[in-house]
Amino acid sequence: MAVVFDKTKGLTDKAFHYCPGCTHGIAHRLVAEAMEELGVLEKAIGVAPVGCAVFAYEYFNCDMQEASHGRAPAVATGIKRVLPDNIVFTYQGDGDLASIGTAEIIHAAARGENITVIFINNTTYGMTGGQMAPTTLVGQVTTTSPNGRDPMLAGYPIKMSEMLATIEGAAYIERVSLHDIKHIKHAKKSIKKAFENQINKKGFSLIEVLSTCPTNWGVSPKDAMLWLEKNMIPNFPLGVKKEVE
Amino acid sequence: MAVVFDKTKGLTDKAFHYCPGCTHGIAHRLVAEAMEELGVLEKAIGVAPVGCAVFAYEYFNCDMQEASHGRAPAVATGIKRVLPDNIVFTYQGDGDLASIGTAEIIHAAARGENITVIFINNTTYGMTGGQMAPTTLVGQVTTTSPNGRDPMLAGYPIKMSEMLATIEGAAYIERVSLHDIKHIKHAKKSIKKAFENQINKKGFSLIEVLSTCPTNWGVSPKDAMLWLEKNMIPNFPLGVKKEVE
Amino acid sequence: MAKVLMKGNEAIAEAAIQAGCKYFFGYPITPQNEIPAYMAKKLPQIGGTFLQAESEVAAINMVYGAAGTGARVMTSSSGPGISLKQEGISYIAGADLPCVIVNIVRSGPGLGGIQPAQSDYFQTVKGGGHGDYYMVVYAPATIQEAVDVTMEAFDVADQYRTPVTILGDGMLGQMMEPVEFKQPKKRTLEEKSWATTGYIGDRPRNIINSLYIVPSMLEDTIRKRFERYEVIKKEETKVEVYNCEDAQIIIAAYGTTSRICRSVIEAAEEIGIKVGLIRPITVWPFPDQAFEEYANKDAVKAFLAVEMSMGQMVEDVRLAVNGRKPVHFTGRTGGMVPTPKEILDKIKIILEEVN
Amino acid sequence: MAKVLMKGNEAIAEAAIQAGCKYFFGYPITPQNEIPAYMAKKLPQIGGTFLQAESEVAAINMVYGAAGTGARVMTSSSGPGISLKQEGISYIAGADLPCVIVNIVRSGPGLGGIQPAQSDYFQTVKGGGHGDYYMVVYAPATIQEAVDVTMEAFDVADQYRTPVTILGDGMLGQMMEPVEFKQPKKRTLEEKSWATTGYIGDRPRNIINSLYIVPSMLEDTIRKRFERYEVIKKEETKVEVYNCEDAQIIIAAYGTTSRICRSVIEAAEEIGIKVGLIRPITVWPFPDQAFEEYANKDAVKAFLAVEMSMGQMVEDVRLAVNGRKPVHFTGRTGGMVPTPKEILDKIKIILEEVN
Amino acid sequence: MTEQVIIAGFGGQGIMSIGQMLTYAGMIEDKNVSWLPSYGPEMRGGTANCNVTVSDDMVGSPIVTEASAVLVLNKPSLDKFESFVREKGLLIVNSSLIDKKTTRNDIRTYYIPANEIAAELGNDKIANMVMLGAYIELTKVVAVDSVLEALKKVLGESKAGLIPINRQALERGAACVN
Amino acid sequence: MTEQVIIAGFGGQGIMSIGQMLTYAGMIEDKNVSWLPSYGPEMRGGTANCNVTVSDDMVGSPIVTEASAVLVLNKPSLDKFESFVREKGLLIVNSSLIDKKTTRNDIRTYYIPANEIAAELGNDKIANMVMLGAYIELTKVVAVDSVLEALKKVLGESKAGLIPINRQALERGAACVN
Amino acid sequence: MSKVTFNEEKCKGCELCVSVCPKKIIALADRINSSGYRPAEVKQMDLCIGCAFCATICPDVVIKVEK
Amino acid sequence: MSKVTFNEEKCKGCELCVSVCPKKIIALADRINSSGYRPAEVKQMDLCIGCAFCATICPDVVIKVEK
Ligand SMILES: Cc1ncc(C[n+]2csc(CCOP(=O)(O)OP(=O)(O)O)c2C)c(N)n1
Ligand SMILES: Cc1ncc(C[n+]2csc(CCOP(=O)(O)OP(=O)(O)O)c2C)c(N)n1
Ligand code: SF4
Ligand code: SF4
Ligand code: SF4
Ligand code: SF4
Ligand code: SF4
Ligand code: SF4
Ligand SMILES: [Mg+2]
Ligand SMILES: [Mg+2]
Repeated sequence: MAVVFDKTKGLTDKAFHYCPGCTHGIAHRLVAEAMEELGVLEKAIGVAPVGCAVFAYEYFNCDMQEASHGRAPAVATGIKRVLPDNIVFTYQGDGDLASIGTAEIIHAAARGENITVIFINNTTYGMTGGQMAPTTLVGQVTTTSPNGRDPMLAGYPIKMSEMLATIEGAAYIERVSLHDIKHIKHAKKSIKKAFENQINKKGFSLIEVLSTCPTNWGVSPKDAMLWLEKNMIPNFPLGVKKEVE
Repeated sequence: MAVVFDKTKGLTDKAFHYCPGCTHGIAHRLVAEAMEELGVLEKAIGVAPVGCAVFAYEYFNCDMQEASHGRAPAVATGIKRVLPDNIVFTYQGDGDLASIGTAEIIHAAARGENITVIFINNTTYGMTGGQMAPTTLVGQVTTTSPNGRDPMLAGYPIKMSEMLATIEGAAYIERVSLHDIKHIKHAKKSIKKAFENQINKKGFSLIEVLSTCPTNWGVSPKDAMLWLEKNMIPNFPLGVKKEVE
Repeated sequence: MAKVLMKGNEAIAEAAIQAGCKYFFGYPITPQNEIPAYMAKKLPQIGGTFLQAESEVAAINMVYGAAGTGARVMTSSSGPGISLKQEGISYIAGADLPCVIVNIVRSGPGLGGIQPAQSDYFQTVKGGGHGDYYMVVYAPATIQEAVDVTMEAFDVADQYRTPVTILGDGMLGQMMEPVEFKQPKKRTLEEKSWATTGYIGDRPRNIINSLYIVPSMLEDTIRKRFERYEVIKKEETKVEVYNCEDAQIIIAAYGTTSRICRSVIEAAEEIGIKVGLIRPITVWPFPDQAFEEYANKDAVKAFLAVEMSMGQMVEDVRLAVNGRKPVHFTGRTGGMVPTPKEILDKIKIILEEVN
Repeated sequence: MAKVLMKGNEAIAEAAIQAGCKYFFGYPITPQNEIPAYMAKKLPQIGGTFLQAESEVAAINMVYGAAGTGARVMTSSSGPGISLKQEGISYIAGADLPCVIVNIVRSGPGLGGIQPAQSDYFQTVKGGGHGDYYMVVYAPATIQEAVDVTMEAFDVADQYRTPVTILGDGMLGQMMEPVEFKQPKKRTLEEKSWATTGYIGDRPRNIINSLYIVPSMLEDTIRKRFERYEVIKKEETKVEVYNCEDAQIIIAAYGTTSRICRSVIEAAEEIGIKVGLIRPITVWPFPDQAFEEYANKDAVKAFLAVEMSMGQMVEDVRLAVNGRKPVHFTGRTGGMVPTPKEILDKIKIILEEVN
Repeated sequence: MTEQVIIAGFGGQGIMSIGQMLTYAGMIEDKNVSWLPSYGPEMRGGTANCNVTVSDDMVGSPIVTEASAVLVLNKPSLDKFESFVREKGLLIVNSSLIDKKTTRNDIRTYYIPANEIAAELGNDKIANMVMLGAYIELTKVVAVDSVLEALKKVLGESKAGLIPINRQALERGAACVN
Repeated sequence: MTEQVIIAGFGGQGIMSIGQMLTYAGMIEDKNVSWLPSYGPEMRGGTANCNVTVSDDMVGSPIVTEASAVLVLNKPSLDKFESFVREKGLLIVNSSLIDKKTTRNDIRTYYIPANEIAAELGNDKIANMVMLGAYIELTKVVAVDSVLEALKKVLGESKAGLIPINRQALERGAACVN
Repeated sequence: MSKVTFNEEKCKGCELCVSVCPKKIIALADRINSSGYRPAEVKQMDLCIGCAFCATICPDVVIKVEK
Repeated sequence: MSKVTFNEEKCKGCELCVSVCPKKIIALADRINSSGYRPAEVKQMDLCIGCAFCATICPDVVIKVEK
């Protein structure tokens, strides 16, 4: 009997601490598989964020650095400038990347930093108990938008990928989703390409991954997938936002 | 004899500390004239940056706050949330707004903060002696790009206006120039509109003003105007980038 | 008003609102998240504004802007977030702006942990930001006290035009106790004629600023501020002295740690050791006098500072005691909490050394 | 090598390069701009990298990343910029990463001014960031010394896996003096087996991290770090004791201020007053012993701390002297520099009081 | 009288809420009280516990290191907190989920099939109240009525309909130790 | 010998460079030296000044508060620094741009028409060297040759052609005080 | 025939695998693992087509699929 | 006829007014103001058309134009 599917060597044996059904786990696996398949695990250095993925350094089976909140792109820059031939990636949430770390991600892109960024957009601050994120949808209830996000008060959700696509230094920006098998498979391909770009020294690549937070959305994992499809995708259209040949 | 041109009441009598021929002075005057003409001086609260315009609080003839480097949009937000009927504006350089203050300007825009932002792009850090700015042109020599800005090392100049135009909360974004009479007159109109928008509660307005720094560019004021026209405008195309009706 | 059972964080938020705080700018971080959540719910109901900033840096600068208009405004954070606010705090101090900052301390350095700690004492009390300045710092030990000092903090901030910090810790923020909300004693506060509210023509332009390019002018503003600090030291120092008469050993402890030390006092009593407690309620200004007074007593053999840190406040105790008696230290760090037994053991050792 | 005339800032930059620093991440701020400018010119020539970060926050985090690969890396800043770096510095300390931070102090608080000051002493020495940690802090008085300690700083950082700060001031950064570049005494440094350089399969994965969610583990790492601090105190404390034999008054001063105090010593001598100088070269670890030694001498009537601040290091002097002798303070702030005359006048007053 | 209690179990077993209920009840009876949760990033799914103090005197440390009583609702909690019971103290074990027995014989231990009883009452979620009932019966630290009043405040008037079943749970718990 | 000099004028008058030249020359002669600029955000157009110490002993404070000599190249600088000259010290005034006379008579003052001389030499920019020439002649703190050697280092070999005119300027300055 | 194995101790009972199995053969077990979750299991292995949908969506890398 | 007045003490001699005057009638004076700059002045006021280009470009608000 042939193995159709087994845990990638890109992950350690440590069990994830994520909530049941949280798609952070899927995203981890895809990144790890991509690295394993490209044979770059041994020269990869990952940068974990502050957010639910803070323990990513325990899961990815490669050298890791744990960055302060939002600064993963700066940390990755520090690493990559010393070790330009290694593979450097960051894994960041929407609070991390689109809020406190806005300047760092934009300037890493502007410098055309040859790194790979995995951006997990789950429309909320999972780790700290479900506050509003820059990507929280209009009307979405969070602990800091208890009456639903009001654009008059808190503005509209930011479309990071579209914004980053305006930057000359960005080589590849795509938004993908993890809400069903088909999209998971596509996400895998995109993530892999984002690493290939780095190997081929194409510059800054970022994959925005629409992801769920069943805990803070207050729904079952399955319903979270449906919520993502129905509410997030219309607000965050999937697809390649920029690709430099 | 009729007065064709005289100093606006929007400026105090204090002499500018700017270098000879620096267009910061022109920008100041236009902002002050716009406020005087709109009759908002008495309810205006300006926010000065850290940069050559740090002393703006001595020049604009209205209440002023001096913000820390890059944080003027956050300071303006704090003011505007308490005093929504006052007129709040920031005046910021490219180091201030496009580098250290990237997150603050983007999120002020994203919140649709009803403020007016005057963004002086002179492709360099004037105040600190001419370092590279995010808007420094490729090949441009500065004290921190002594061999000219190398995109392989330091990336490409950021087009803030184009980037901010992707943000839903932004109501009006235009890039203007001060290099000749015609453009100065147009800049005045745009700046005035940016204040009118605030009066009409249209939300976030930003005018990017292409400006000179003869001192750090190492050219005469007149040549600086020519350099701006010839080198900056092709890189930073003038015009309205976004306008919400 | 009847007592209500509240989480420390929520009680602090409610106290701020009752003290007239209408604006809050913050950014999430454990263990203080209940403060912004409470503010998000309550402030809109009273015509105030809660805004989640894009970062702590933005939050503290929003506070600067709002404080500059004369509004009562607050922010709260912990550890890494407070570090990011240091530039802004220094600016607020330098521009003489009143505001209240809540620091629900977690363990550090770095990302550290989210369990309670007192290892941000130096940062808070000696000035984590650049330049010559201090803040008034309250270190409440119970939720009731947290409520009381929070309400007072807004008055003190306004009266002296200074930032005031409420220095709690994760335990104080997360636990529940019954509290009552009582207005503090009324102070006569000057109108904020310096605030930037729009220049109506009937007063000179107002400028909020901390830049003075002429050194002598900057020095003048700093010296004036330090004169105000002297008044604060005289008028606003708060301390609880407990069981110190005839005490052989006096414990110095603040915040939740002081509550653990109280249990030690009873336990010590049982085995015939007289232990007292000096509990700074303001850690800046530090209650030097209380320490000086007991340092001069013969009965007192030694002082023992107990902290959830590697020893920070102990320096202020040493400075106050100034060599008159030995000053010892014991503490736990990293989110570990000292147990009464550990402290008592330390006391026994000290007494043995002394005798 | 022959002496060359160099600006302090440039000399520090050159010293770093000669010490093997190949990476620099910074952000412009007066009065340290010559450091990044020098690095921008020189580093590419030796195969290193200079990068102007988008902010001080980004810069210190780039330093974190680069230091985590084991590279020798430096950043520099002043006042507001150093405040913004506090979170990053705390992370670097918490992750045990070696790096060198240059702080060319300007006057504060807030935007303050750009003239020289020493008012960031507390921030630098007591830990401006959150949590329990210290840094080694050198406070050179001449450009030659700045060069020497900068070169040593990289070794010390590597040996103890700690950030090291060079605490200068605007004057030291901007002035020119002749300097010579000499390699410091050779140390045996361990290989950086902890560095994240890519996991080649022949060693366990390396992780750079400061998060320990289990308090006892966090406490362990902190205690181990503090054990290293004890070694640093023993091995790396540096101080200059000048003219202290038979001194009646001993001045404590560091950095450029100490040079002004030297002039005072001569002037005092002329009018028959014997003044000594204890000059901490490391302000952390602080040279307690030197002070203790002289505090015990009968000839010494008092200590006088002189600073360009409202009085910060004076606390460390008091802690070291521990009540054995009076400790006085005089200083200027806001960019003002104390004059020899002011200091001498203060000495006369102290002596009168004593007699 | 000073009761210092540790309540521990899985997240979702209602650990925090019976702790709060007990605290609230103490306050209603004008006692000095405090409630201290354990908090952490792994609250979800992981273990949860809280410390409650109910006392006639001022509450010193809200941390319970030597508990007058420990209530454990799952096995990891028994392992972790068994040793916290002070000599002669009380250990109450949810025997529905914990098959292990305590190894200590210097304390008083009670085994309550809390989940079975809750199931019998038709609501799986009130196993926690069964445990609380047993504890209150053994210590009389607060009256059952005070707990129910606290419950009313916590649930809000609209859910007053749940009071009877909670009262039953408390009583069934009490019955187990009589 | 310890010379403590203040040199002051408009930005652009070459204040900083003659200060550096003097310092460099001192170093060449193996003396202890230091150079301290005033720095500020208003360097451009505003006034500029620097402090130079050249000494046989170790340099203490690099700040000159009691100057052995003050060289002023414009009027605001005379107003500001006149009082810094110590008793019996030296004040050298650029009389081309300063019509005022000093009010002090406890010092030695020289008036040098530096700009006129520079113009005569055909290079407006070397008025500063004329001033320096006068100062060196009066104090002999360093040799003219050392200054010229310093100049060579500063200008670089390529601009060695400028040496003769600078020598002339130094000499003309010296001549004024002979 | 295909074989699907579950690393039960890692399963969190999220039921995502249940929801995507085209054959509807996965369900949660009655037992509880040491983290307190009811793990998923395949009820009729013989119906399994080895599509690995379950493994693809499982966030906790619980599932191994052989064919 | 038009009249152009210069607030000489504020002028920095940048010559931007000189460069835009359509009549080429502005030039720097020989005197020096107290900041050390040679101020601009109109050499032939009678040629001035009062277009205010000079004032529009002057960064230091030195110029007043009347017509
Ligand atoms: C400087 C700083 N600010 C705030 C925090 C607290 N914090 C931890 S995680 C987090 C948000 C995480 O949200 P996101 O990045 O969206 O990740 P998610 O948990 O949703 O995956 C915050 C604000 C921190 N650790 N450091
Ligand atoms: C936090 C902080 N970082 C750095 C500085 C130093 N600084 C002062 S002005 C400036 C740059 C100004 O450049 P820009 O915003 O482009 O304004 P310009 O001077 O060009 O008008 C910098 C980096 C500072 N004061 N504060
Ligand atoms: S809180 Fe949300 S994002 Fe975080 S692990 Fe749980 S489900 Fe995932
Ligand atoms: S340095 Fe440049 S931007 Fe600043 S005042 Fe001078 S010319 Fe203007
Ligand atoms: S492999 Fe396919 S058919 Fe088999 S159990 Fe998994 S999802 Fe169902
Ligand atoms: S998807 Fe994975 S974790 Fe979820 S129930 Fe299935 S096997 Fe368990
Ligand atoms: S108004 Fe016009 S014509 Fe007259 S001086 Fe000015 S630019 Fe020249
Ligand atoms: S433009 Fe203004 S400052 Fe410049 S020369 Fe003309 S008048 Fe003077
Ligand atoms: Mg998120
Ligand atoms: Mg600029």
